[in-house]
Amino acid sequence: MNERLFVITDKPISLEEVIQKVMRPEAGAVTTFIGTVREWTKGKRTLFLQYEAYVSMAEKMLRQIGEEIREKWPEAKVAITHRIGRLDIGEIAVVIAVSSPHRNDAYAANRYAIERIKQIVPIWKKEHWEDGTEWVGNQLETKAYPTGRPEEEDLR
Amino acid sequence: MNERLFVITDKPISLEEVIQKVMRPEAGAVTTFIGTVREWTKGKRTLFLQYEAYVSMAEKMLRQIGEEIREKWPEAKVAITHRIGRLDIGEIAVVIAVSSPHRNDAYAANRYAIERIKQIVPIWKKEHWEDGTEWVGNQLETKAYPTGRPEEEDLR
Amino acid sequence: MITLLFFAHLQEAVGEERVILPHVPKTVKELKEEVKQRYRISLEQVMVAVNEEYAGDEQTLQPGDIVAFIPPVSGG
Amino acid sequence: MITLLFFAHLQEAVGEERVILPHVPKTVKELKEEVKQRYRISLEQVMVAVNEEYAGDEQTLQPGDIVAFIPPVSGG
Repeated sequence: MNERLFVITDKPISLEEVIQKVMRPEAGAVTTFIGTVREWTKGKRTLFLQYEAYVSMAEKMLRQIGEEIREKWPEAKVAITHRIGRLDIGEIAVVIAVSSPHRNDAYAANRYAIERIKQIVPIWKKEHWEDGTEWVGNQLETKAYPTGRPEEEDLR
Repeated sequence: MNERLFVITDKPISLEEVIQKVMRPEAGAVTTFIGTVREWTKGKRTLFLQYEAYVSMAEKMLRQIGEEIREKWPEAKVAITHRIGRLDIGEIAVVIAVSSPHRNDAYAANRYAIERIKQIVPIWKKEHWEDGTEWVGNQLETKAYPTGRPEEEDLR
Repeated sequence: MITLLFFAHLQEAVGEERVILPHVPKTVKELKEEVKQRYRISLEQVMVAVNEEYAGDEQTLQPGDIVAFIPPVSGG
Repeated sequence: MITLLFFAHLQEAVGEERVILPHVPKTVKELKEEVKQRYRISLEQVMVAVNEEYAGDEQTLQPGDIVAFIPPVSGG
């Protein structure tokens, strides 16, 4: 396998391509999560988004999430692609694909991946509203990290 | 909307097409479940599968699942396509796509859909092994339905 | 008259996909007894749908009903 | 010498994406104090990564380290 399972890209994401990376004859269950740019958030209208990443570290953190998943669900295979740059409404920001012989694992590992992305992967989103811009803060809001870093345990 | 959200088909399934049915500007989270034909099950090799359905009732039950989901997760939108006929290894048997403003709902509703399909939708799978064929029985194995029908509560 | 539908392994056991029954048994339960004896098949684990709705043993049958015998499903 | 990287709103506040610091503060904590004072920014909720690994306040710094200031992430 020399295809890259964990990718940060500034190009549009091909869903099919991400899914193909995890398809295997022994895995009958594939789950995907597709994060798209939402136009309306609590009645406020987004015009477009800009994503920025610390690319090398972000890919490293995605690989780490892959290793965490391998430990928890040894039979699951995961691929993640996250896009950066300017994204318009409806465009795909992230695709997570997980294959597994067991559908339980495919759902659980997929869910785990998105939660971990939102904790540890250095990617930032800037909202462009009709009346200004804003870097989106910690989605966990008041979450504090006493150790200075997010722990895997924070997820449980 | 005159597109059909709940479909039994004897043609190959287009994943993109099912996903497009649920994409909406207010829904930033889309989950999919893709069930494919698995070659190996507990060391035994499948050559191909044949799916048969009570088509009119199967589509009706899929619509019922859609209604159950609407009650439980009012903001979620779901589309399901299930294929019947002969399917070769790696081909897609079922696609469930759910969009929602909230990823929790998108995962939960998707999971609910596949579990309900395996309970109430009249579709049957015949395995073609190297050494014979077999109609696959109740995947819940010893599950009995005292009322003669599966209850929604059985899922919880 | 009612119509019976058989699927999957039941269809193979009965040898028919669709059977017309000239009379109308009172209940699903009565019909099941008749089908078991006529075709010498077990209906354990088999669900019944009347006009595309799952039905319990006590449901009464009407002329024109379409009754499907539904072995454990295995879609997905 | 160490290299500092700033992202998102911190990058806008500092006005630089990358800053070379000629000296090497002993710990992450010392470096954070220096950065807070120099750029008059808050580092509350900000994580630090040294050479692409998240690091606690007590981690010691070495010449050549690349230290990234990571505001709350919002990918996904």
